Order: sequence, then structure tokens, then C-alpha cells
Amino acid sequence: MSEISPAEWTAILLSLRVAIMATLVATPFGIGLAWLLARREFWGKSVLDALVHLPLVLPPVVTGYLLLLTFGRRGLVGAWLADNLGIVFAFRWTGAALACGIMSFPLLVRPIRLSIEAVDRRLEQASSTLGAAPWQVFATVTLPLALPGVLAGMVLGFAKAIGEFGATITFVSNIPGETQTISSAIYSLIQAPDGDAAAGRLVLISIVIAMGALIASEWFARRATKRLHGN
Amino acid sequence: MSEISPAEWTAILLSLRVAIMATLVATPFGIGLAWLLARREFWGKSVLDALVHLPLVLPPVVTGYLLLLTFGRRGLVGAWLADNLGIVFAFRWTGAALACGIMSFPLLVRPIRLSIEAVDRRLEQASSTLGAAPWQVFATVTLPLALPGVLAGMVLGFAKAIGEFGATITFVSNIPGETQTISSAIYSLIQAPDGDAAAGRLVLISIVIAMGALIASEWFARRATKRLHGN
Amino acid sequence: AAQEKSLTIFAAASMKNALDEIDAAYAAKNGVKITVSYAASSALARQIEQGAPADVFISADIDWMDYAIGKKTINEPSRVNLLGNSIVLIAPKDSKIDNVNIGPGFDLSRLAGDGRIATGDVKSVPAGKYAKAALQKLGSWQAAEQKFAMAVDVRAALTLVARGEAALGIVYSTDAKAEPGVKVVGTFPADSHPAIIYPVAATTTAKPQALNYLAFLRSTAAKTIFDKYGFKFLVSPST
Amino acid sequence: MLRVDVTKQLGEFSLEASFESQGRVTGLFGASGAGKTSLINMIAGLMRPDRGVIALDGETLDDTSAGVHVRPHRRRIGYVFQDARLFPHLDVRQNLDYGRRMNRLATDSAQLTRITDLLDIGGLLERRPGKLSGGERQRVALGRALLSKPRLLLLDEPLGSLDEGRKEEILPYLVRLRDEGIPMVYVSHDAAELRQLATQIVMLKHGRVTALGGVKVLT
Amino acid sequence: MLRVDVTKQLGEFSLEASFESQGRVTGLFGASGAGKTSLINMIAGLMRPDRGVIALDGETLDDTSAGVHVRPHRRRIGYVFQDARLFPHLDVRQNLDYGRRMNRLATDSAQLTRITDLLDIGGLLERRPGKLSGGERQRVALGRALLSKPRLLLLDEPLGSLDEGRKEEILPYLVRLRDEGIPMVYVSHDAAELRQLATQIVMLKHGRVTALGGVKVLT
Ligand SMILES: Nc1ncnc2c1ncn2[C@@H]1O[C@H](COP(=O)(O)OP(=O)(O)OP(=O)(O)O)[C@@H](O)[C@H]1O
Ligand SMILES: Nc1ncnc2c1ncn2[C@@H]1O[C@H](COP(=O)(O)OP(=O)(O)OP(=O)(O)O)[C@@H](O)[C@H]1O
Ligand SMILES: [Mg+2]
Ligand SMILES: [Mg+2]
Repeated sequence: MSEISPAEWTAILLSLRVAIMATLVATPFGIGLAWLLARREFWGKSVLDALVHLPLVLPPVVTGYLLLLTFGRRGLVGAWLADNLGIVFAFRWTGAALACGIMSFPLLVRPIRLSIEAVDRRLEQASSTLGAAPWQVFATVTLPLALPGVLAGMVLGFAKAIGEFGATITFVSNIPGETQTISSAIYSLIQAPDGDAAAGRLVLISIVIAMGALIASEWFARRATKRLHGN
Repeated sequence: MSEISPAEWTAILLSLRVAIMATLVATPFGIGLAWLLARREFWGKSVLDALVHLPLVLPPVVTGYLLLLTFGRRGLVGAWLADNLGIVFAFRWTGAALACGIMSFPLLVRPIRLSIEAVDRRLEQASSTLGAAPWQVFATVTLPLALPGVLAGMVLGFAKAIGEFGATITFVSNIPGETQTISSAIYSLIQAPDGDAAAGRLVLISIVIAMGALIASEWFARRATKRLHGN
Repeated sequence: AAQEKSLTIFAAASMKNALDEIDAAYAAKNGVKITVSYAASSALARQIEQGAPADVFISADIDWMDYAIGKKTINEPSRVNLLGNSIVLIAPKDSKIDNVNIGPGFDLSRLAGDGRIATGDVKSVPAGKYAKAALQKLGSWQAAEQKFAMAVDVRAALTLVARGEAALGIVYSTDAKAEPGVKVVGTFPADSHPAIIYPVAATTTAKPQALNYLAFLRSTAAKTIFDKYGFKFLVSPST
Repeated sequence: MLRVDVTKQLGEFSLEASFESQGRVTGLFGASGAGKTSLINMIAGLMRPDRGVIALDGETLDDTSAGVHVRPHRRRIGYVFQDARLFPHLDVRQNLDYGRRMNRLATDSAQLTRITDLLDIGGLLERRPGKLSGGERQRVALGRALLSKPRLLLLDEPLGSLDEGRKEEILPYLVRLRDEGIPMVYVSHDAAELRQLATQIVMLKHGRVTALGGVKVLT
Repeated sequence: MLRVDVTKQLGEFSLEASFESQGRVTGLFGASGAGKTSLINMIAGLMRPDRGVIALDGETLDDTSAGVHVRPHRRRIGYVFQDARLFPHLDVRQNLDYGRRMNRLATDSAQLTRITDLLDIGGLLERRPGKLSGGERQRVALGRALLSKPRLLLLDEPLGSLDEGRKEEILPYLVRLRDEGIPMVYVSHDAAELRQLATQIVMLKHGRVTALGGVKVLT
């Protein structure tokens, strides 16, 4: 196996940055939404639920195209954000993170929701009789007990963010050093007849990254389970 | 909104067939694997776990390519299956189902695993003192209690199978009536300068299908939760 | 000044090999940093429409260049129909099929037997569009239509043939040339399909340097490289 | 003073209870299934009455006709559940400290020591509930409620799973608490226990109050 | 005949118990935390001893030196847990029927009626455990174990959460079971209960057997 080229290093580091950013930013939103879906009844809940799953159902290119129309520099939201808050997603690594975050969002939300639904409400009741306000109940009982789900969601989301490429390349293109992640680099390489070896090398690197994330998450999950079950 | 053309109908029905098939066949394997990962310690467990997540991490095109190498008519497994069992995946809708099943497998397994891990082992113990052999414990206690996770996994998997296209098109290409699903039809349309309107129509149909699946699963989940919590 | 010394090119993914080499030559000569974003022409055209920071657009077909021009995002006078290509019939290296004479009435369907014919999607992938046009012109489309396996791009079609999954394929000669697993068994007559053209142009927001780059693409130095990869050079090279 | 006048339908079971208790310890006595737990769930605010009023020391906690329902965490009512309901992710010390943290009270290590000594759980502080015996769990739950410094304490068979020796240690402590002025509602099916502790008895049968008065009603 | 001679380390707690019981009902008596539940968990096969032997009627269930460990479902030992452990997804009838189904026994509706009547749970058959009171849950758990027709019955404070009236109905039934020949190990901290039921007492203290013999050892 030959050396990793500087351009490949750039793509690897960018992928890590994008996937970590996407996962970290999406997680709090994911937790909030999962809680809403698990514990509240409200009008339009099914629609919200469907909306969350949308990036899974649509071909990634479609999601990327919709992102381009919405968050592009000339897009509805994109123009407003750029003019008023100075936040630019278009053709920046932040845009890649946005695309990855949205694509992995359904994978993040579901396991968290599942875990929140499984939390024993009698413990939440006990917490409230001890003086915990609803947000304290959530922070000190519900969320810690749903931790395995949060970890599972984060791993799925992170893995997806590493592998995402259809929406990303459609939204922010494939600009080396700015928006070219490992996955889009693999795509470029595969497009060239002699790129298979280099692509294979990058595939191996993706696998190693994902393995690392998995092993880390298993380790955390094991600790969390130990804590929960006391042995 | 104009009429749905016969070709589009074909793609829609094929998508449904592929996604349902993929989900139904993958579910028992997913349950078995989830149980292994949740409840057993064995050598190579992390590797197996990583393997399951692989389709998520790799760009779909790569997974499709690997499928081609393995299950193509000239592929290692594909050739054997075709010669000995007469099972052919190449350029068939079964191949599309295989691709969708593999792509959605990680999404299927995780929630199930999470739910199995959350099952109270004291109930499993109670079951065994009442004379239930391990498989009976699993069938009568563990699995029913993990039902919400099974449903969540199936929904995620089904949604993904509807949206999957990268691996499918790489593996079995795009043959109208045989392997052209809604997603690959949408992709083709979006690649043409004047295809947006038609693509938009198919996107709406995808959304409707996924909404249907979601609402059905929510309904089942609600029943299951009611059963579990008794009110 | 550092800004002046860099260019961003949006190029069709199928150009990667040749363009990488040309960019290296250009960068060495002019000290300009070239960044290329390779993706589908459709995605690139739409991104430019949405204000992408591209200086030059290299499209794999005329349609998407026209689309971009229609959206007023291209500096129209700078447009050049730079390269051409031809489409060829390929078969796996070890195939018994060889030396096919492609002309009016040629029976592609019989040639394929019970195998499949791989090409790019005939609705969306340029190579597929040209293949369909050619076969229609030659009167072979109707009989063969059922046997087509339409791949997501030319590379995927090429892979299907190289792996022996498909009996035949129709791809660009440039791609066929680079893949050792296939052999060319026939070339489609140039008049059987619309001219295969790769247009290049600067965007309306391009840096001045872009025109210099476009000029380089038309130079003899560039021609040598494009020739090497099998592209037809459609303009008279400048030195 | 505790005033309860509520009705609640649970499936086929109907609860209709009305009583007033000046007593410092109200003993709730009744057979299994009489409605004792349901009643104190309503006092704690965990279950809303279908109709009626619950008031404590003049403060209305529930009044369905006025739409009043004070939420459990604002009632400052401690509750020792029939099933201990310890937090499995917290060790015993954190479980004991939970009420103090939630109410932002100052640490009172003297009180902590007094209670852990009394309940003989000082040796378990670093352990998680999963590793406790049934009786130990119940004692920790009792300690946790006591340490949250409630203004009313609800105890649902708190000594049910304890041996005689332990009971005889804890009961006098509860008597002392009572005499210090912390009002309690004490659920038990052990008349002897109630005789020692309660100042007033509410006898429940099939969801109805069948007797009300001093400990003499425990024939 | 039950022979137990085991050691087990649980955190800092060490259990070393050795006894033989010919008695039809072995009363296991000891304070909270003495090791009673741990001991019967080993008899049920849910916990493996670190070292030692457990044998029932001449059949070795555990023998660490010979590597023997019969799995719980093959022991045919019924267990009424301290926490009821009803299956939440099954209604009361299905919970009661569970052991019969698992052991593929014939339906015995006379027996079912006898037991639901005795435990007064006939009215709850269609309900799920989540809708039962604490005492009702315990009674269903007792019924479930009885109906699985075990050859030995382990009872971990089965009457702990029941009122006197109910206890006085159920104890004589257990006495009758005993006299019909179903051996039991009965955990309780209620000496009176044990005096009525047990034929032999094992007294546990801090994980050690401190007394062994007839009910007279319950001073
Ligand atoms: N959610 C529910 N749905 C239907 N019936 C219920 C529900 N909750 C409780 N019940 C019934 O209401 C009655 C009173 O229950 P409750 O828990 O208040 O009894 P309890 O007096 O505390 O009994 P125990 O001493 O056994 O704990 C019981 O018969 C019970 O079966
Ligand atoms: N997994 C464990 N790790 C550490 N200590 C444990 C564990 N399980 C139980 N113990 C300790 O072992 C001792 C015996 O527990 P056991 O449950 O057998 O008591 P018990 O006699 O049944 O008490 P009770 O009457 O309170 O139910 C207790 O002190 C308990 O804290
Ligand atoms: Mg109760
Ligand atoms: Mg115990």
C-alpha cells in the first residue's frame, strides 16, 4: 500500500471535521426532537416525523438539490443567512457539514427516540416528587437513562456522515480542500479508469475511521450499561 | 399535477416490491444479529459489528461495486449461486432487493439491538424458572418486549430501501421494469435539464409511500407500547 | 495577489485523468493554483447557477452548457467547443465478438444474444443519449432496447462489461481505451449521432486569469495531452 | 391539615374518598386493592382526580372545578414508593442527595449521617441500586425521601420488606419525626405498626372510606 | 431432600452457607441483607456459586468441582420473586398460564380456578400487570409459580405486601400444599409466619448460617 498523498490527507481531515461537526451539532437537535416525538402529542406530529425521515427516503441527489435551492448563496434561506448573520454554507465545508447533518438526522433521531420511549416513567415520577422540574427530570433521569440510544444514534449518524456523498457533492460540489470529503474523493477516483487502487486505499481509510468510531462508541456504551445495571 | 405515466407506475410498484422484499427478508437476519451483538460476547464481535455498519460508511457506489464483485454472475458467490441453486441477482429485481437490503441493514440492526439490550433480564430469568428454554425465553419475552425496536428498525430500513439508489444502480444498473426503482427514475430525471417537473412528481410519490409506512409503523408501535405499559 | 493566482474549475467527472495532467502543466508554467471540482455536469451547472465560486465550467455535453448560458451565468463569448469524442461498441476482453461493422441496419440485438448491453442512462448520461441517438439512426434501437442495462455513468457501464456481467457496452472511446478489461469491437460512424462535444467557458464571475487558462486549454501543449487520452481536439491549437 | 375529597375511576375500580385529617400522621389502612396507592398518588400530584379537591395546610393542590393542579415538583411532598424506584444510574449517595440537589438546599452532612446511620446504609453509599438487596433498596428510598425535606411525607408500606429488628429501629425514628412536626400519610396493612405511629386512621375498603378516627378504629 | 453447600462472593459481601434440609418447608430467616435472596437465586440456578454443591432429591444441580450446572429451565424449580416480575406484555391470565405453556402441560382449569379463587385474582384475568396494585401483583406472581407445577418452590417473602386478612387466607393454603408434598424454601422475616409453615429453619446472618433446626430456633 503506497503513501497517502497530501491531497488525500486533506480529504481525510476534512471528512473527520465535517462528520464530527455534523454529529455534534445535530445531536442536541436530535435529542430535542426525539423527546418531542417520544413524549408529546401535538398537531402535525406525523408530518414532523415524516419530515425527519425524508432525507432517507429521497435519493441523496434530490436532498442535495433541495439544499442548494434553499441554502445556496442565492437560495431563500441561504441569502438571508449570508446577508444578516454572515453565515455562508454554499461551497464551504460548513455546507458539507450541513448536508451530512441533514442526511444523518433520521438515523440519529430514531434510536434516541426509542431509548426515551423505553425510560421507565415511574422513575421520572419519583424524580418529580423529589422536587425536580420537568427540565431537571429530563436532564437528570430521562437523558442519562436514554444514553445508550444517544450513543447508538451518534454512531449511526457519524458513520452515515463519513459515507455521505450524494447530497454533499450536489450541494457544495467537490472542491479539494474545501468540500471534498473522503467519499467524494473516492467518487472522483472511481470516475477515472486508473483510480481504483487509490480509491481502494481511501475505502480502507474510511473503514478504519468508522471502526474507530464504532469501537469508541461501544466502549462508552459498555460503560453506560454498566452504570445503568450496576454490574 | 399531471397523470402518472405507465412507466412511472412500473417504477413505483417495483420500488414497493423491492423495499418490502428487502425489509421482510432482512428483518429475521437483523433480529438474529442484533441479538448476537446485544447478548453474546465472542471473538471477532467488533469486526462483525463494523461489517454491519460498512454499507453506511462507504459511498453507495462502492458498496454496489463490491456487490457486483461478489454477487454478479461472474462474482465469487454469484457464480456459485447461479450454477448450484439457480439464483441470479445480476440485472434482476432480486438484485435490487439485495442491494437495498444490504444498504438498509445497519439501520435495521441498530434499533433492534438497542431494544434487546434494554429488555429487563430479570424478566428473562423469571421466564427460565418457569421452564422456558433459551429460545422460548427469546420468543416469548425478549422479542415481544423488543418489538418497538423491531418496528423502528423496519421503518428505517424500509425508508432507506425506498431511497436507495447508488448501490442498486451500480450493481444491477437501471433497467425499466426490472431494476428501475422510483429513486433511480428520479435520479435519471434530475440529470436532464428539463426533468425537474417529472422528478418532482416522483419525489411526491416517494414521500407518500414513506409517510404511509411511517404512519402504519407508528400505529403498530402505539399498540405495542400500550400492550407493554398497560395503559 | 494570492487570489489572482488561483482558479477553480468545475469539470465533468469523466475528464478527470486528462484534466489533472493539463492542470499540473498549467500550474507549473504559470504558478497558478488550480482547484478542480469533479462532479456530474448537471450538478455543476446548477451549482454555478446558485453562485458557486467557479471560474471555468467544462461540461460533458452541450445541453448543460446551454442550460448555464440560459441562466446567464456563463461568459458566453468565452465559450469554446473544445473537445470531441466518439462512441464505440465494446465487449469483454475474452469475448468471442470482434470486428463488428456498425452501419445501417446492424443487428445489435442478435449480437448481444441473451446478454445485456451496458451504457450510460439514455435519458440522462451523455454517452447513453448519444448511443440511443445513433442506434435509432441506424434502425437498431427498437430490437435492442429491452436488452439495455443503463448505468449511472460511463465508468459503471465500463465496469459491467469489464467484469463480464454485460456482453456488450457502448461507451466513449476515451474510456474504452483506458480500461484493460475491455476491447473495442466497433466504432459508431460520426454521422450516426449528434456531434459529441465538450464545451468549455468562463463564468460571469470568473477571475481575469480564467481567460488565460481557457487559452491554455487550446494550446498545443494541451492538445498533446488530450490526444494522449483519446479526445478529439476540435479547435486549431494556438502555441 | 390535609383535606381530600376526590373521585377517580380506574378501569372498573372506582375510588371515592373524602376525609380531613388534622392528625400529624394519617394512617391509611386497607386490604390489597383497596385504593391506598391510588389515593396517595393523587396527593402527590402524580395522578389527577377526575373530580374533587386536595388541599394541604390551606393551600389548594388540586381543585378540578377551578382547574387547579399544582405539579408534583412544586408540592414539596416526599414519597416513599411501594416499589423503591431508586435511580439505577446513580449510586446510593447520589440517590440520597438527589432531592437536596433538585431543591437547591444546602448540604447538611449531619442530617445525612444521622439518616444513613439510622437506616444502616452507610456502607452502601458507593453502590448502585442494582447491587442492593430488597430491604436495602427500601431503606435507601426511605432515606432519599426524608432527605428531600418535604412538608408532607407519603409512605407506601415503607417497612414492608424489613425484618422485625429493623422495623423496631426505624419506627421510633418515624415517631420522633412525627413529634418534630413533619406530617405524614402512612400506608400500611400492619395494624400494630399504625397503632404506634398514626394519630388518625382512614380506613379504605373497595375505594370507599369505611372508617375515620383515632387508632381505636383499628379493631 | 435439599443439600446446599456453597460459597459466593458479591462485591464485599461473602456468602458461605452449608445446610441440609429434609424438611418439606425450609424456612430461610434472616435480616435484610443477610443473603437470603442470593442463596435462593443459586438454588434456582440464576446465579452460579463460586464453589460448592447444590443437590435436590439426589440430583446434583450444581457441582463446581465437577463442572455441573443444570440450567434454570431444566430444574423445574418454581420461584416467587421478591419483586413480582410479571411479564408486562402478557395479561394476568397469560402470566398465570405461562409455566404450563413452557412445560407443555395439559390445561387444568380446575386447578386454575382453585388458585385464582384462593388468591382472589379471578377478576383481574384480562388485566395487564401495569394496572394492578402492589399486592395484586404479588398474588399473581404466587399463582404463576404454583401453576407451573414445580418440584420445589422458592418463595421470597411472598406475603410481604399483603394485609393480615389476605395472609391468613393464603398461609393455610401453603400449609396444605406442604402437606400434599410440594417442598418449599420459604424466605421470610416474619417469625410468626415461619412458625406456621416451616418444618425446618435455616437462620442466616451476614452470609453465614448461624442456626439450623426446627422452628424452635426462632426464639
Ligand atoms: N390503571 C389502572 N387501570 C385499572 N385498574 C387499576 C389501575 N390502577 C389500579 N387499578 C385497580 O385499582 C385498585 C386499587 O389499586 P391501588 O394500587 O390503589 O391499591 P392498593 O390499596 O395500593 O393495594 P396494595 O396494598 O395491593 O398495593 C386495584 O384493584 C387495582 O387493580
Ligand atoms: N451484585 C452485587 N454486588 C455486590 N453486593 C451485592 C450484590 N448483590 C447483593 N449484594 C449484597 O449482598 C448482600 C445480600 O443480598 P441479598 O439480596 O441476598 O439479601 P437478602 O437477605 O435477600 O436481603 P433482603 O431481605 O433485604 O432482601 C446484601 O448486603 C447486598 O448488598
Ligand atoms: Mg399499593
Ligand atoms: Mg432479598
